[in-house]
Amino acid sequence: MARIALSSSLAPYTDGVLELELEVANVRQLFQALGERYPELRSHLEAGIAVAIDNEIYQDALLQPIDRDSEVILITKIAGG
Amino acid sequence: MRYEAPNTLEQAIALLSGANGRARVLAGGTDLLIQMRSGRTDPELLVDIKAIPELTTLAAEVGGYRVGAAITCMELIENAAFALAWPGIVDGVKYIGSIQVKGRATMGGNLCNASPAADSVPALIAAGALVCIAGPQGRREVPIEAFVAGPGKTTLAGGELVASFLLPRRSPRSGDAYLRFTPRTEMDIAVVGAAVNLTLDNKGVCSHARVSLGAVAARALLVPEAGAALIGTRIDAAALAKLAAAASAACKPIDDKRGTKEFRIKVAGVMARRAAAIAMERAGRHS
Amino acid sequence: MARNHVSATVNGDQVEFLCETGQTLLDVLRDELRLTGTKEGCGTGDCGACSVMVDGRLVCSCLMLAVEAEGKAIQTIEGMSAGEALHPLQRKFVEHAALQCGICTPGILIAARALLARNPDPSEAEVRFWLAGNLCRCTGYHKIVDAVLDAAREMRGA
Amino acid sequence: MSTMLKYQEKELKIVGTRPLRPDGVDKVTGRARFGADYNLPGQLIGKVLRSPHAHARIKSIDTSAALALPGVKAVVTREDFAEMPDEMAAVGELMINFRDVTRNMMAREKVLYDGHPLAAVAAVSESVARAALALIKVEYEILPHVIDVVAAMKAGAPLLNEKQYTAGVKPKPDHPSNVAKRLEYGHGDLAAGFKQAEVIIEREFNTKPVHQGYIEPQACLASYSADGQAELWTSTQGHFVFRAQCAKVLQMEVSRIRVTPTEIGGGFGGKNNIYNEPLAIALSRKSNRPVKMVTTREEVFRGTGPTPGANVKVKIGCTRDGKITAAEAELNFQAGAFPGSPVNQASMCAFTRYDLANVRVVGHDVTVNRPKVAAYRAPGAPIAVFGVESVIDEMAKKLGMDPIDFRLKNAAKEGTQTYYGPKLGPVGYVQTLEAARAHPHYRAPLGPNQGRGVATGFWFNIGNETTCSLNLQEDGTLTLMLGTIDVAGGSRASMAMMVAEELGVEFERVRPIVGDTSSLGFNFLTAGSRSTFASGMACVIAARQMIEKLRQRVAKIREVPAEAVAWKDGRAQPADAGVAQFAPMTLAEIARMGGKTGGTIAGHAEINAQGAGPGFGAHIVDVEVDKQTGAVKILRYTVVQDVGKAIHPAYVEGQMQGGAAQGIGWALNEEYVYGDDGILQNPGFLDYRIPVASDLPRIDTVIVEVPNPNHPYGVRGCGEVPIIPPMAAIANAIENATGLRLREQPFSPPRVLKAIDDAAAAKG
Repeated sequence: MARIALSSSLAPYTDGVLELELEVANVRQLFQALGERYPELRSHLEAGIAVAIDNEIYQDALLQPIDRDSEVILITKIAGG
Repeated sequence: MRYEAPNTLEQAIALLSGANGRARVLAGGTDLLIQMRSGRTDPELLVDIKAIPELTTLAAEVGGYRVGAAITCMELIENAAFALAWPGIVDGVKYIGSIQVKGRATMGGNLCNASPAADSVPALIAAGALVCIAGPQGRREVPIEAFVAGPGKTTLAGGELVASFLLPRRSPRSGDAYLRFTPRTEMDIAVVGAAVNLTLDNKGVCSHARVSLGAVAARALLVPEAGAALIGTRIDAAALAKLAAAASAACKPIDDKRGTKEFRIKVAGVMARRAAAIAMERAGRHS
Repeated sequence: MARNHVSATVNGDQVEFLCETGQTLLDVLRDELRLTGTKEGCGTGDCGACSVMVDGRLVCSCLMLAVEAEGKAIQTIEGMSAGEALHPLQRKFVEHAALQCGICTPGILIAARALLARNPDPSEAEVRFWLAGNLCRCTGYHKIVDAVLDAAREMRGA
Repeated sequence: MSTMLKYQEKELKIVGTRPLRPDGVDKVTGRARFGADYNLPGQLIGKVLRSPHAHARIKSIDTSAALALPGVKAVVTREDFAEMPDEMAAVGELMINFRDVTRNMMAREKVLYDGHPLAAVAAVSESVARAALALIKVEYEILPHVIDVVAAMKAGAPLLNEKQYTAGVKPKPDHPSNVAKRLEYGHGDLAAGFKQAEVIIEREFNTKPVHQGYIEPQACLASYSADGQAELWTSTQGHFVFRAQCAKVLQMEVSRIRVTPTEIGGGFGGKNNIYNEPLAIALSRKSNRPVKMVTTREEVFRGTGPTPGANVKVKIGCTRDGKITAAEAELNFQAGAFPGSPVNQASMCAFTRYDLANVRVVGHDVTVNRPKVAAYRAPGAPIAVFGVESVIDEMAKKLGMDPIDFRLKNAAKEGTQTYYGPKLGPVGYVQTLEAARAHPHYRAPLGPNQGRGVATGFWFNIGNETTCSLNLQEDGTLTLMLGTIDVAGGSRASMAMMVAEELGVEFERVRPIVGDTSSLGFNFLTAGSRSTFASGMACVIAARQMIEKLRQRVAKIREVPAEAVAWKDGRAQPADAGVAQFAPMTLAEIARMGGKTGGTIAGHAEINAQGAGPGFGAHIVDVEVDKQTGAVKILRYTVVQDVGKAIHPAYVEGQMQGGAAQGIGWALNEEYVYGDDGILQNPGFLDYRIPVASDLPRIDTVIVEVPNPNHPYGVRGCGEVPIIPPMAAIANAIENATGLRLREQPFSPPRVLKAIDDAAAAKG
C-alpha cells in the first residue's frame, strides 16, 4: 500500500482529506482510484496534477510505476515563462 | 499627401499659404512623423524646408548668433564655437531624444511642436533669444517666451514659419546652463527643466540673470523673480535658496503619467539651484 | 495617390523606387528594397532598432520619410561587412556573446560603428550614453559594452 | 516513457568552453529572419480593430462599409470563430479554457480591456487596411470597469463574467465574483509557530503590471490553401503549442497546419500565447491569399499579456536568535480579462528558499479590465519574493543579524520538506549564499546616501515533452534538428556542444537548426528554463542512440562481435586488448560506407524529461539615493546563481545579466499607467521606461555549480531565477541608504521623494 499525500491546494476537492493509502501500481491507477473516491478531483487530475514519487517529480507520467512502499505526493503542475 | 522641397523661403511661404491650413512644415520630422503615424495630424501637403540655405546657416551677427531653424541638433552640438558661447543651450539640445533623433531633430521643430517639456526652449528663453518669423506679410521678430501659446499651439499665423533664432551678444563673465529631471538617464521627456543664464561683474557679483522653467506649466516660463534672486549677490547659498523658492512658486504644473504636482514644484527649485551653480562656474571661466 | 520617385544609393548601390509621401525610409528599405536587416521595434524613435546611416549621419529610419532620401547615401547593416570579411564590431559581438535574440543587434552595430568613427577610444560611460538610444531587453548591455570597447582597441591597433 | 538520465562526473573537452554560436553571424549581418521579415507573393496586410473602452457590451458590429472599400479582401469578427465550451482542456501540454482563448483573441459578448480585438481586416496595403478599420461601425454599451486588484475583489465591484464563481472554495459561493480561484498551500501548525515567535513582522506590498518588453513586436504570415492545408510563419516560444491552439480554435486537424518558427526577437514568456495567428489563418482562408500581420508597439502594450499587478501581505515570526518559526502570505494577483494569473507558481515559491515547519500561503486569481496576463520569466515569483525578502531583511535588521547569515540560518537544503509537496533533492542555496557573502562586493565601503541590499530567488525549472533528430551526413558531419525554440540565442550552441561531447567530435562538425512542426514530434514551449535541461537530455539520448548504431554497424563491417567495439575520441575502436582487434573507423569512414552497409545512421529522442533541478540565486546591489529628487542610481550589481553546470558559460552569464536588468527596470521605473477611464496612458517605449544602456552599471556574475543528479551533465535551468531577487534587493538597498522601507513598486522618484518628505515631516 503506497502512502499518498495531497498538497493542501487540493483539500477543497477531497473534503479536506490530505493523506490516504492506496493499492496502486502506477500513476494512472492512482488517478483512477482517486477519481472514483473524489469525483470533484477528477477534472484536475490527468492534465493538471504532477506527482512526486519518493521526492522525484514526474509531470504527465501516467505509466510511471509506484512501488509498494513508495511515498507519493500530488502537487499542481508547474508551468514557466 | 503631397511632398514639396522648395529651396527658397518665398516658395515655402507660397506653398504654406496656398494650402489653407492643410500643410505642415517638415524639418527634422521627429515629432511630426510620430503625430502622423498616431493619426493626431493628417496633412495634405508636407513642405520640407531643409533645402533653404538661410534656414540651415549658423552665423555670427551683430556680435551675437543667428541660428537657422532647420540646423540639426548634432550639427549644433558639434559646432565648437557655438558650444563655447552658449553651453546651456547646447545642454538642452543634447537632451533631445537619442543620438539618432538628434541627427534629424531641429531647434525650430522642437519649438514649434510646442510641448511644455521641450528641452531646447528654456535655455533659449534664459538667453533672451528672438524668434525670427517669415510669412506672407514679410518678417517679424518675437521674444521666444511669447512664441508658444499653450500645449501644441504656437502664435504663428497662416503661411508663417520660423526661419531662425537671434541670440544676443555675450558680455564677458557670462555663463548659462540647462538641467532637466527624468527617471532615466537618457531617452526621456523632462518631468522638470530649468535654465539659468547669468553674468558676473569684475568683482564676481551677479549683474544680470534670467531663469526659465520647462514642464511645469502650459508652456516654458520666464521666471523674473528667480532671476532677481541672483542679481546683486555673489550667488551664495542664501541667494540660491531664494532662487529655488522663487522657481517652485512659479510652477503651475499638472499631475500626469510622468510626475505629480508636488514633485514638480519641489524638484523645479532643486534643478534651478543646480543649474545656477553650473552657470556661475561657467561664467567664472568665461573671460 | 501620387507617388514620389526617389533615387539614392544604398550600401554603395544605385537604387530607384516609388513611395507614398507617408512611407518611412524604414518601410521602403524593408518592404520595397527587401533589406530586412533593419528592424522596427517601436516606430516612434524610442528603441533604435531601425538605425541606419544617411550621408554619414546616424538616424532612425522610422523617423525619416523615404522621399527625403532623394540623392542621399544610405548605409544599412547589410553593407557593414565587406564580402566574407566581417567588420571587427560584428566579430567581437559574436565572440563576446554580446547578443542573445539579435533583434536589436543590427541597430546597435550601426550606432557603435558611428561612435568609433568619431571617437576611436571611447570610455565605458561614453559608449553607454551613445548607445542609450538602442534598447536591448535580453543582455543587460554588459557584454555589448565589452564588445564595443574590445573592437575599438583592435581597430586602433591598441 | 518518462525519462531521467543520471549525472556522471567525467573529464570534459567541449562542455564548459565558449565556442562561437552557429547562428551568430546571421544575426550580426542582418541576414537572420524574424517574424516580420517573411513575405509571400500576393500577400495581403492584416490589421486588427481594438476596443477603445475598458469594459463594454458589443451590441452590433457592421463591417459592410469596410468590406466595400476597394482593396479590402476579407474581414473577420466573432462570427468567424466557433464558440468553445467553458471547460479546461489539455491542449499542447497545457490546461487551457478555450472559451477564454477564443474570446481573448476576438471579443464576443463584451470587450473587456482597452485594446481588446473585435475585428480584423485583410487588404492589399497597410494604408487600405487602416482605412477599412475606420469604416467598421461598432455599437457599444459602456459598462463600469475595475482594474485595481483589491477593488476588483470587493463585493459590488463591476463583474467581468457574471457566470464566474470562485473555484477552490467549499461550499460553492452563491454569487458570482471577480475572484476566479482561491488556492492554499501550507503545512505545520501556523498558530503554534507564531506563539513561539519572539519577533513578528507583518507588512503589505503592492505592485503594478509590467511588460516583458521584448523589442520585436509579434509578427506572423499565414497561407491557407483551398485544400484545407495551412502554413504559418510566426515569432513564437513554442510552435507546436501554437499549432495545437490554432487547430483547436479553427477546428482543424493538427497535421493540417505547419508552423515554421522564425528567429524570435525576445519573448520572456510573452510569446507563449497566440494572438494574431488564428486571425491571419482565418483571413487567409476567406481571401484565399497569404496574410501578413505585424503588431505595432502600441498594440503590443495594449493587446498582449503583461504580468499581474498585485497586492501581497506577508507575516513572519522568528526567535531572538533568528530562527523562523512561522510564515504566512496572501497573494492577490490580477489575471486580466480572463482567469489564469501565475498566483499558483508564486504561492509555491514564496517561501521555498527556507526550511519552515509552519507555513500557509493563500492565493487569489482575480479578473480585472486589463489584457489577459501572460507569463513573464519565473511568472509571479518576483512579486511574492518582493514581499517575503523585504520582511526577512527587516527582520534581520531588527535582530542585528547580517542579512546573509539570517538567510543561511533558515536556508533550504537537500531533504527540506517544501510546503507544496515534495522534499528538495540536492540544491545549491547554501553554496550560493556563501559565495555571495565571500564576494568582495559584499564588504566594499559605501559613501553618503548609498546603501547595499541583498535578496534571493528560487525557481522550480521544468522538463516536459521534447523531441530531436541527429543525422550523420555522408562526409561524417552531423545535422541536429531541434524541437525547442532558441529564444535567447544560445541553446542551439549548447545542444551542439553536448552532442559533440558525447560523440567525441569537434563542436563545429555539428550543425544545429530548429525544425518546423512537420519535421519532429510534439515539443513543449521554451519556457520554465527548460530547453538546455530537457532538449539537452534529448540530444544526449539521440547521440547515445547513434553511438549504439555506429558500434553495431562497425561490428558488421569489421566482422567482430559488437561487444568488441567501443566508441572513444570520435572513433570506433577495440574495447580493450582482450577482444577481437580491428582497424578503428572514424565517423567519416563509417558515413561513407553507410549507404552500402544498410543505410544512413541517425539518432532520435522522443521524451518527457523528468527530474528538472531547481535553481537558486542571491543578488547584491548598491544604490545611491538623491535625497533632493528621489532618484535611485544603481552603482554596483552582482548576481550569484547555482546553475548545476554551465554548458556555455557566456550564455549563462547573459541570462544572469539580462534577468537582473529586467528586474532593475521592474523595481525602478516600469509600470502600466491607467487613467480613471481605464485607458492605458503609456503604450510606448517613451513612457514605459525599460532601462537604457546608461542607466545600468556592469552586472558581475558568479556561477555556482551544484550538479543536478537527474541530467547527464548536471544542468539546472538558469533563465528565470535571475529576475526574481532584484525588486526586493533594490528595496532593501534603498532602506539601507535612507532608512525608508518602500512597499509600493515601482520605486520611482516621485514615490521615493514623497517617502523622504513624509519621514522628515513625521520627525517634525
